Amino acid sequence: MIDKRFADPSAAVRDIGDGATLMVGGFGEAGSPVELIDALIEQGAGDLTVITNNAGSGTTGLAALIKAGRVAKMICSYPRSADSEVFAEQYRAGRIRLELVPQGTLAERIRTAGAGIPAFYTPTAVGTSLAQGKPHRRFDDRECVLEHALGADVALIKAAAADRHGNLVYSKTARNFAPLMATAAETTIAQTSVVVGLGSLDPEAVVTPGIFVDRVVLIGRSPQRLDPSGSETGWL
Amino acid sequence: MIDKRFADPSAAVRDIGDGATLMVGGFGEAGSPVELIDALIEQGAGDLTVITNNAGSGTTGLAALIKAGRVAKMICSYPRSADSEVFAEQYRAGRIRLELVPQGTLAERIRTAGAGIPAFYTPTAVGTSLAQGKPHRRFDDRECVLEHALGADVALIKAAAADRHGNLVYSKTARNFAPLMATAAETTIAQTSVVVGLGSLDPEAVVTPGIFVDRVVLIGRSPQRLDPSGSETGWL
Amino acid sequence: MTTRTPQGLDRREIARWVARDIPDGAYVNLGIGMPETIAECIAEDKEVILHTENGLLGMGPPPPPGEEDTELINAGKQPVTAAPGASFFHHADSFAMIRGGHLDICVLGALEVAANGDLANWSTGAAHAVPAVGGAMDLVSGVKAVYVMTRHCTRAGEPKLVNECRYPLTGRGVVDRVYTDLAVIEITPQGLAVLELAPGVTLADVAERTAAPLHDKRSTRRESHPDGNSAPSERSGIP
Amino acid sequence: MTTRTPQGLDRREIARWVARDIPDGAYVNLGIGMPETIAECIAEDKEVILHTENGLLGMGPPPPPGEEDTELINAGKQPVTAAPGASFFHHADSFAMIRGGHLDICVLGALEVAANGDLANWSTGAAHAVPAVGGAMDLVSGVKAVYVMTRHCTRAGEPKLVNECRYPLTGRGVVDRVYTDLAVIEITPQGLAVLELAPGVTLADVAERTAAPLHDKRSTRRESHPDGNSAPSERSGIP
Repeated sequence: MIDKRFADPSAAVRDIGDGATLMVGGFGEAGSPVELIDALIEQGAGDLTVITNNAGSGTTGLAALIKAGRVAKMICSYPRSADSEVFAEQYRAGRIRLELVPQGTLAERIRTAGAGIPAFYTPTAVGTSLAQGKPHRRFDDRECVLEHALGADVALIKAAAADRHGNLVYSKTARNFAPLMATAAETTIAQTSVVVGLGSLDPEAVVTPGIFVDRVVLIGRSPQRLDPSGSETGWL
Repeated sequence: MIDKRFADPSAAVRDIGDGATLMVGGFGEAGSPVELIDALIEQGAGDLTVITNNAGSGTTGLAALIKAGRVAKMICSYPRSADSEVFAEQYRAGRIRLELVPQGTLAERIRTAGAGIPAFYTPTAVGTSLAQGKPHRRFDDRECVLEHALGADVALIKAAAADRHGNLVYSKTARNFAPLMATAAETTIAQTSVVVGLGSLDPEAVVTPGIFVDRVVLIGRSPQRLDPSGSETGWL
Repeated sequence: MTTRTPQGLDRREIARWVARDIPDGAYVNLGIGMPETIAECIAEDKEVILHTENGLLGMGPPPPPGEEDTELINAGKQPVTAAPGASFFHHADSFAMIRGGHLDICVLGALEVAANGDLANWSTGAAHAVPAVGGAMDLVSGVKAVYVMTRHCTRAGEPKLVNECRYPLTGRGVVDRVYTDLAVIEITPQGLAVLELAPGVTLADVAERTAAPLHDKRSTRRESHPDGNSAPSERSGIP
Repeated sequence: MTTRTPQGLDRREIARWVARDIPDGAYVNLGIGMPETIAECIAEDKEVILHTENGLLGMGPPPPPGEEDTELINAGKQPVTAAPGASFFHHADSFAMIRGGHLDICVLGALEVAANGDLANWSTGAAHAVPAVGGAMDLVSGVKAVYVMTRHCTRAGEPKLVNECRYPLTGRGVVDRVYTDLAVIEITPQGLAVLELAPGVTLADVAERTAAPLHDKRSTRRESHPDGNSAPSERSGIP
């Protein structure tokens, strides 16, 4: 019997250790797994490396994790926010390191980590400071740079719906990096506000097959949200 | 106004020239664009390079194209069939060349061609004859081989439904290589038995966004299959 | 040399200029900031498909107030809608569209554009600034035609069109065309070439505010107007 | 040395042996041919998710006669069904699962297995044979545990377990365990090690039919039966 549901966010993030490398889904606030991050702040793990697109907005979620001093390094494409100075302050103070990666290269590095491809060549960033010091090679007269796969210990993502196998669907542009991160982390933890019975998700429309997901956490909904047509016996 | 619909298979394949490199979707018969291939046989183009997983079964479709002597070279993973000797006969007679590629490497080479990635490293096939003569490199103590992107002039694929923008969905395991090939060919031609009105496909469940598709051909159905709720004015 | 200050176009007029040159059926990515204005300037009789790199093809206009969805945003993190025929996808698929050369046009802002097409638009290189690149390097390396939409000069009056960029580069030799408040300028093997001038603006006005040599490639000497659909035919296709 | 011919297990009994060792909750790919039999031997109280590389996770049993769907097939191109919780995906995603190490076990057939774990199962190298590799090289390089299910000897009576493969390799040092009609054999740093014998089969029987040295790693000297759920605990997890 496969049942990946966890009782609450705290239980799902309990074993994340100091020094872990963490992927965090979301583009801005769309798809940000806020409740999982809040649980991680409470849990206390520090010295984290965080792979994500932005560096937090406002004062909750990732911004709060950074403000709490838990993040030693960020790997991201756009750590600038109109509504948050948290990352900028720590970065200027030298308390947080930054590896800046072009957004498409970041996405592909994560995807290849999940796909067992250790490195790939891309034309992106050739001739810029972000390609300096990396191996280059020409293909069909086009100069390219070698980029390496980027995996993580844990991925925290947000889905629109899940089943007990960990199959996931997403909501609109909240999908963004989540399906990639799910494949690239040793342990993938998905929060969702809807858990449906096995067989309720259309097999043609599942975006993340359950094989990539280890833990499913239902957020802020009561057990009656479970699809009655499914085979579920109720929420854990 | 974007309308990628073509009146019939003949019109859609008319400009495929001798010597073209062709991708053909399908795994066995599932997803095989038989009507497009039939139209291509009638059209007459020869000296083709065909990228596909198998090498035809039975006596129709790809097997018929090979039997007609139109294929100079196959790039595929499994050109053996219980129910067809067509490829084997031509191969043994030296009338057709074969580049054998492991199935996952074939899929990734096609995907990377569509994604603008000229080459990637993979552990697949290292230590075997299929990796001989290719550049090798170690990553984290794992020996890998460099594989190159594989694009084509034309892709012939089969979808379950389409709209006039070329958005596609597929049926079950008939999906296989089609979404990859759609991204990797200069001209992608999709046959389907259902064309729906724009907006009828669920944006969350579209598998191939229309940007990857150039021509949509409705096969064997009458115009009334067009979704009346859509904005279509009728079949071309 | 004249010392008068030409009026030039406002932001919306530049956007209309760009919109006029986007052909029917094009797949287009509009960068954050000024280029976002272009969307609402595209003529009703054209079907242009907008891509936003955070995972949507077929971006529609902003929703009416009160109907914003925090999970339906564009790359600038502003609420948008999904047009009929839209599709959602993840970031690797989105950048496969970009890097793989499937988009026809992207329009980006700029700090500087050099006469050889080099673009600097992601960092001033200032010591304490937080660097942020987003998808700009992917867009310039992958999209078929890269257009820049920018004021011709900085607020301090410094030319943005230069012989060589001083700021960190986004890409080398990547820009095809620049739309400013003063002119439409093409990057050619010979350098910057003026295709068109804003109403009331002279070639001398532009040359004076450009820190690189300018060629004159105007197909007619008449000044054209951004409202017209009178783009010379050799410029109506995608380069 | 004895000259008697041990009976050994039939195809279905070997399949039951493999099925017994697949843990509840495992993600498994079953190769074309003999390994396909394993699916129907998995105990009812286990939930094992079957992957077929042509784009289905959650493969169910064959459909009833007359309900076959030509667009719902497995890698052997036989009609199958989709179990509750199944998902369909394209080939690049399917092989991301394989190459990326997300599958727990694959079970493949073999022409030869060497004492160092080398596997040959795709080509006899014969001049006029049509070579066909399919997904075998991807599976052996990516799946966490690679099991082989095969007759111990060829039809001509030649050992398939050898010191060195003569046929073209599918992968080097990739096999973890071999299930034959005579024994369960593990590939160890010291070479082939017998974990278990089929009923009525002796270590000598196996050694006689194996062209490489054999170690004895049976945890109990009692012969075990493929029907039992009595696998020693150190073997019940995924290596």
